[in-house]
Amino acid sequence: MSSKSSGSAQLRSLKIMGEDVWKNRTEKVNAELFTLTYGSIVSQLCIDYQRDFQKVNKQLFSMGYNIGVRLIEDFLAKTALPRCENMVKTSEAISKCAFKIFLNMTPQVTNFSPEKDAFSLIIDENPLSDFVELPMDAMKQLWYSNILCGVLKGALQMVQLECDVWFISDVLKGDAHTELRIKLNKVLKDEIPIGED
Amino acid sequence: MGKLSYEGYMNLLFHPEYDEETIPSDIAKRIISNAISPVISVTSTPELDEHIQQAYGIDSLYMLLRFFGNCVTDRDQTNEYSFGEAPENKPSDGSSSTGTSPADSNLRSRKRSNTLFQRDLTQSRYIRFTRSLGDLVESGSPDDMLFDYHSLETFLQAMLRRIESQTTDKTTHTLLKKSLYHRFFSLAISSTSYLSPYEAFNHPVVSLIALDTHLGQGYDDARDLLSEFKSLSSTTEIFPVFLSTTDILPVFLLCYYADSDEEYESSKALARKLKKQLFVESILLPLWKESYQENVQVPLHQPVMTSLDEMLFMMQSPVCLKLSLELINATYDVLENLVNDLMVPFMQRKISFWDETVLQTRKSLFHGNKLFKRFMSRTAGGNNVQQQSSLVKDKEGRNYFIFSSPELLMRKLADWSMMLGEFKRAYSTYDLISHDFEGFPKYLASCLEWCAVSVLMGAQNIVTAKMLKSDIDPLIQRAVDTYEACALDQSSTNGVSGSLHDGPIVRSYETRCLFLASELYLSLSDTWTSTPYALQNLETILGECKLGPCSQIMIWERISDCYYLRIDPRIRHKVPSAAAKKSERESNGMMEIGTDGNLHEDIVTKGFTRLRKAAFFRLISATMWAEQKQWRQVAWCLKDIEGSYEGINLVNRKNLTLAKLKDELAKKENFSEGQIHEKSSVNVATKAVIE
Amino acid sequence: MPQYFAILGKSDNPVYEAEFTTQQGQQGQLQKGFPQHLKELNPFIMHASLDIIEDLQWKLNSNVQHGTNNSGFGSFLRSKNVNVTDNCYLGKVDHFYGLAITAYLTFSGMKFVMIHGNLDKNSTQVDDNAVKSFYQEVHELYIKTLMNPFYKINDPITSAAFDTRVRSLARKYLNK
Amino acid sequence: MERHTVAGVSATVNSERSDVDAMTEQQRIQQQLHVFQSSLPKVNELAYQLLFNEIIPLSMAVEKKLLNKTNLQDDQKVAKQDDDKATKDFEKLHINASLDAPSHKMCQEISESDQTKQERVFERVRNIGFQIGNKITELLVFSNNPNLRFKDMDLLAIMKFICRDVWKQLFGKQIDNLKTNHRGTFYLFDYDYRPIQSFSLESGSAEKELALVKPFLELPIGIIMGVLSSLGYSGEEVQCMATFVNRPDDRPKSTFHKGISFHVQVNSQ
Amino acid sequence: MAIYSFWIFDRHCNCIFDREWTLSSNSSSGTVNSKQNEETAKLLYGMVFSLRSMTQKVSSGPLKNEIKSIATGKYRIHVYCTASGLQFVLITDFKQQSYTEVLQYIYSHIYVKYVAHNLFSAYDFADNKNETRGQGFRKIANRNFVQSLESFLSPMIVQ
Repeated sequence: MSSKSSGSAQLRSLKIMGEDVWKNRTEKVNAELFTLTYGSIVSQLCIDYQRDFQKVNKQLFSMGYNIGVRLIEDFLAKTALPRCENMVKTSEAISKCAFKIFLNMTPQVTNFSPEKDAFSLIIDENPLSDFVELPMDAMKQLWYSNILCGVLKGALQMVQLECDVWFISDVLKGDAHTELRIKLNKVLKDEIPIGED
Repeated sequence: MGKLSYEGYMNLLFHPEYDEETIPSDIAKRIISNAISPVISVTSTPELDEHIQQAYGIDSLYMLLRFFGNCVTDRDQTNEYSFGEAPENKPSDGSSSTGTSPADSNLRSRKRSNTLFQRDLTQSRYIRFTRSLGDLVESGSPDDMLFDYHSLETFLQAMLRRIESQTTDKTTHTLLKKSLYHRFFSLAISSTSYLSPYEAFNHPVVSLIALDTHLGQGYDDARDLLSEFKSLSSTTEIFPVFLSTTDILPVFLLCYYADSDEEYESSKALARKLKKQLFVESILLPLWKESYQENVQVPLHQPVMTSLDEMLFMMQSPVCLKLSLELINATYDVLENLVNDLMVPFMQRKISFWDETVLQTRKSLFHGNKLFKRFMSRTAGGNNVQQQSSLVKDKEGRNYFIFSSPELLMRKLADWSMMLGEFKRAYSTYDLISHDFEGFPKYLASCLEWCAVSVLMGAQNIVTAKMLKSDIDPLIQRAVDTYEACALDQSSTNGVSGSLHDGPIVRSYETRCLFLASELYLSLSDTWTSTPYALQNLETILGECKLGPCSQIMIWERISDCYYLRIDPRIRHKVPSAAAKKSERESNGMMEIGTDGNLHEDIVTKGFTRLRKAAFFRLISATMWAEQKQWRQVAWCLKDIEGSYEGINLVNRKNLTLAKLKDELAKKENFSEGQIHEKSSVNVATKAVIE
Repeated sequence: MPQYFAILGKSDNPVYEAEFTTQQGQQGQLQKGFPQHLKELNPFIMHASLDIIEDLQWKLNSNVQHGTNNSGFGSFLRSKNVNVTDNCYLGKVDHFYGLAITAYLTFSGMKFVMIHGNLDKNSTQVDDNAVKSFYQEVHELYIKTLMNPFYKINDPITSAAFDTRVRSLARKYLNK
Repeated sequence: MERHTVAGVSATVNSERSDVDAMTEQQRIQQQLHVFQSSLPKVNELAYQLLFNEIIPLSMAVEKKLLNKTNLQDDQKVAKQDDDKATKDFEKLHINASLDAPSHKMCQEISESDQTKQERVFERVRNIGFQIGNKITELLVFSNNPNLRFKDMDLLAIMKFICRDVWKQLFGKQIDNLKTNHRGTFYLFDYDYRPIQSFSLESGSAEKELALVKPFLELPIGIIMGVLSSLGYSGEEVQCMATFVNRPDDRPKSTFHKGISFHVQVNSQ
Repeated sequence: MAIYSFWIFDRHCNCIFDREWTLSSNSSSGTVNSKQNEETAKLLYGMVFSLRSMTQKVSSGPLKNEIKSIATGKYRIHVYCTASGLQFVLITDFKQQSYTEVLQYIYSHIYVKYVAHNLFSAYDFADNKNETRGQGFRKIANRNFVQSLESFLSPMIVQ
C-alpha cells in the first residue's frame, strides 16, 4: 500500500515539477511561430519528395530522432529525473513533464497493454498541427506530426529504452483523436567497460 | 502632323478613313466656340434661289452658304482637299478669280497646320448661317426647348446605322467613336435655331441680304429688302420683345457672273451706291463662272453646327454637294471679308458702346454695394423699380426683359464677348449681371451657366483645383439647381393651365449646362483633378435628364472615357507609352494599357489610375448596347476592354456578364453572316410597333 | 440585404468568394440574393473599385521629406494611408447605383472587398462597426488559413471549414 | 550611409513626443500588445530552437536522399506494387524508418560538398525560411502591434519592421544596427545571431567554424526575402546575402566571435 | 579547499573529457584531455562503476541509492550521474562535503548548452561499436565548452 501511495505522490510531484519548470525555468516563444516553422518544413519536404508522403514521414521521423537525442539532455538537466523503473512511470514523465515543458500540453495516457510495455498518448491540442488542413492526397498517408515519434524514439533511446513510436490516428485525417503509440521493445543494458565482465 | 481638320473630325462619320489621327485635348473648347459662334441670317430673293437651283442643284442661297459655316478662316474644306491631292494636280486656288484675295498668302502658310492643332483656339473664327430673321421669328415659341431628346435619339440611331453599315467589328474605331460622341455633344449643346429670350447666342449678328445682279436685281430691290428687314418688328405680329433689328448688321451680298467684267464693275458700283444711300456695306460674290465647270469639284462637308431638324432632314435624303475649288475659295474669301472687315468690327463697336453706356453706369451705381442691392430686390418682391421698367409681358403673360433693357444689353455684351473669344470680359459681365437676375431664375440659370463656362473657356489662364472646387463647380451646381427650379415652377403652373409643355423644356438647357461643364472639365490639363467633376455632371445627366436609350449609352461610355483619362499627372510618364500617347489625345481605347502587365505591378502607379473603372463602365455600355441591339458598338466596347480583363479569372468566368456578352455577340455574328438581314430588321420593326 | 464578398490576391485574383443572403427569418422571408444581372456583374463592380481601394491604400505622404528626392524607389515615396487604430478597414470606398462597396486591407496586400446590395436608394450607408468586426474576424480566419502549411499565399482558399466560418460570421454581423 | 538605430519602441515614441496624449495612447497600446502577446499560446523556446536549427542538417539529408535517384525509384516501384499492403504495413514501415546520420555529421558534409550541391541545400533552406517569412508578416501585423503602423510604408519601414518585429519574434532580440543608402541597399547587422551561439569547434579552427555556420545563415536570408515578398518586393529585384563581420569592441563578449551582416539589395526599376 | 581534476564519462564508459590542475595557484595550469590520463580515467571509471553496481545491489525498493561522493583520506571524489548515462566526476580535497550542485550546473548549463545543443558537436562520442565499452577516444574539445567550464571552475581552484 505504502509503495502505491508513494507512487501516486510521485506522479503528483511529476506534474508539479513539470508545471514548475514550464512556469519558472523556461524561455518561451509564440506557439504560432513554432507551428509556422514546422509547417514550412513539412511543406518543403512534400515538395522535395514530390508528395511521396511515406518518404516525408520517414524524414520527419529521422529529423525528430536527431532532435530527441539532444533534447533529452536538456530535459534531464531541468528535471534531474532518474531513470524510470517501469513504463507506467515513463509514460507519466513523458506526458506530465516532457510534453508540458516543451510544448506546454499534457497528453492523456491510456490504453496500456496488459504487459504494461506499451501505451498511448492522446494528443488533443497539438501545437504542431494547429491550423493545418491536410490536402486530399495527403489524408491517407501523411502523418503530419511524425516528428514527435522521432523525438520520443531518440529521447527514450538515450535513457536506454528501445521503443517503437508511431501514430495510430490523427484528427487531421478525420479521426476522433490523435493517438500516439509507444511500445517498449527492450530496456538496453548499460555498457560495461571491457574486461569488467 | 495630322491631316485631320476640325471639320473633318466632326464629320468623320461620313468618311471614316482616318484611323490613327490624334486630336487635341481641348477639342471641346473648339466645339463650344463653334456652337456659340455668331449667327448670320441669310435673306435671299426667289429669283436668286432659283438661279442657284439651276446652277448647283441646291434649293437656296441659305442652303448653299450653310456649307461654309463653321471655321471660316481656316478653309478646312479646301485645305483638306489639297492635302488629299497630289501636288501637281493642285488647282491654282482661284487667286485670279476674285482679285480680292488677301487671304491667299495666309492660305498657303496655313496649309501646314489646321484648325485642330492651332495653339490659340481664338484665332479661328467660326460662324453659323441661319434662315432669314423673318423665318426665325415665325417659327417656334420663345420657350422651345434646346433640343428634343426624341430627335436627338433618332439622329443618333441614324448615325449608328450608318456606322454599322460602313464598318466591321475590326475597324479601328477609337477615333470614329470619339467623333461620334463629339458630334452628339455638339448637337446637344447647340441644336436649335430658335431664339431664346434668355441668351443671345442664337440671335443673328449679321443679316445677309442677297441680290442676284446677274438677273439685274439692283438698288430698288435692295432698298425694299432692307426696309422690310428693318420694319420686321412692326410688321410681324409676334416679333419678340427681346429682339431688335438695330443690333443686327445688314450686309448686302451681290452675286454676280464672274466672266463678265462689266457685271463685276456694275456690281461694284451698286455696292458703292448702297453704301452711300442706304449706309449698308455690300460684299461681292462671283457665284457663277464658266471655268467653275472645268475646275476640280470638291465635295463639301455637312456643317457641324446645325439644327437637329435640318440634320434629320439631311440624314433622310443625303445630298453631297460638290463645288469647284475655285468657287469654294472665292466664297471663303468673301466670307472672310465679311467676318473680318464687317462683322467683327461691328460687334466690337457695339460691345464698346454697351460697355460705356450700360456696363459702366451699372458698375458705378452698385459698385461695392451688393448688400444694398439685395435689400432692394427683396423689398421689391424680387424686382426693383428700375427693373420693373425693363420688363414686358408677352401675350401669354410671361415676363421678359425687353431688348433695350440694360440687363439684356449687358447679357448681349457678355455673349458677344464670348463669341469673340474675350472670355475675361464675358466672365466679369456674367458675374455682374447674375446679381441683377436674382429674381428671375430663367435668366439667372443661363447667366450662371455661362459665367462658369467663360472661366473654363479661358477667362482664367490656369484653372486650379481650388478654383474648381470653390468657384466653378458651385456655379455649375447653382445653375443646374436654378434650371431645375424653373422646370418645377413651369410644370406646376402648366399643370394649372393644362398645357402639355412640361419639364423638359428647361431641362434641355440643364442638360446642356451639364454637358458643357463636363466636357470643359475634361479639356483641362490636370485630368486627375478635373475628371471627378466631369463624372459628377455626367452622372447627373444620367440620373435626372431625359434622354433616349442610345443617348444614355453615349453618356455611359463618356463616363468610361473620363475614368480612362483619370491618370495622376505624376505618373503620366510611368504609364506605358501607348497609354500616355492615348491620354494626350484623350483616348477611350484602353487596350494597350490593359495588356501591359507592368502597370499593375508597379507600386508607384497603384491607385493613380482608374483603368479598371473605365473598363467597368465600358462593360456596362456594352451590355446596354446589346439591349439596343447595336452589335457593332457591343463589339467595339468588348474590344476596348479585352486587355483590361485579360487573365483575371475573377471576371472571366462563364456565368458572368463578359462571357455572356461575348457569346451573344458571336451568335449574332454567325447569324448575320449566314443570312437574312431582313429578319433582324423585321424584328426591329415589330418591336417598334409593339412599343 | 445580400452581400457579395471576396478576398482578392496580389494580382486581383480571387482567393475566396461568397455571396451572403438573408436567412429565412421568423417572418418567413425568403432567401434574398442578388438579382441575376447583378450576380453576373458583381465581380466587375468589385474589380472596378480596386482602383479606388489602391488609391486609398497608397497615398503620397506629404510629411515625408527625406527621400523624396531619391530616385531609387521612383520619383517619390508612397506610404500607406492608415490611421493608428483602424489600420486595415477602409470603410465605404465606392458605390454603384444602390450598391455600396467596402474594403479592408491586410498588410501583405490582400484585399477584402464586399458589395452591399439592396440598400436604400437614397442612403448607401453601411453599418461600419458591424462590417469592420466582420472583416476583422475574417482576417483572423484568413491568418489561420495562412498558417496551414499546405496553403500557399495567393492560392484560392478551398477549405470548407473556412467557408462555413465566414458564412456564420456573415450571419452574425451582416444579416442579423 | 545613414545610420538607423533600431532601438525598439523609443523611435516611434520619440516621433510622437510633441503630443503628450498621443504618447500615453501609444503606451496604452503598447501595454495592450504586451498583454495580448503574453496571452498567446507558447511553447518552449528550446524546442523551437532545435527545430529551427535542425532544418539545416535536414536539408542535407533530403539532398542526399534525392541524389540516390535510382534507389528512390526502386523504392517507388516497391511501394506501388504493394499499394494495398502499403496501408497495412504502413505502421511497420515508419517504425523501421532508416535514420539519417547525426546532425553534426550532416553539417560537416554540407561544408565538404561541392558548390552545386551546396547551393541546392542552401536553396532548400532558403525556401523554408521564405515560407516562414512570407507568412509571418500577416501574423505579426494582425496582432495590432503599434510598432507596425506602416505610416510610411516604404522600403525603409519594411526593413525596420524586419529588424525590430520579425527578428524579435524569431530570435528574441532585434537587429543591432541598420544601415542604408536610401537607394535600395541595406545592411542589417546582428552581432549576436542567436541560433548559432551554441555552436563551436575546438579552438584554432575558426575558419572551419565559419564554413560550418554559413548554411545556417541561409535560413534568415530566406526569411528576409519572404517578408519582403509578402510586402510586395519579390523576385529578381531582391537580393540578400550574409557575411561575417567583426563585432564592435564595445559589445560584451559573445560565444560566437563574429557578427553577421545581412546585405539586402532591392532594385525597383 | 581545492579542485584537482574533473572528468566526464559517457554511457559507453568512455572518458570524453578530462581536466587536471597541477598548481592550485595557477588555474590555467595542468592538462586538458591528456593522453597521460587515459589510465587514470579507466581506473577512476572502474572504481565508480564497481561502487555503483554494489550500491545498487545493496539497495531495495523504489528509493534510489546513488553514490554522490567517495571520500579517501586525502581526496573526495564527487560523482553526478544522469539518466542518459553521463557521469560527471570531480576530484577535490576531502574537506568539501558536496559538489553535486556544481556538477549539476556543469551538466545543465555547460554540457547541455555547448555539447547537446551544439550541432557541430557529436551527441554520442562513440562512432561505432569499436569505440564503445571504454574503448573510445573521442573528446569534447569545443571552444565554448572548454572556455565556459574553465571560467566556471577556476575560481574554485584558486581558493
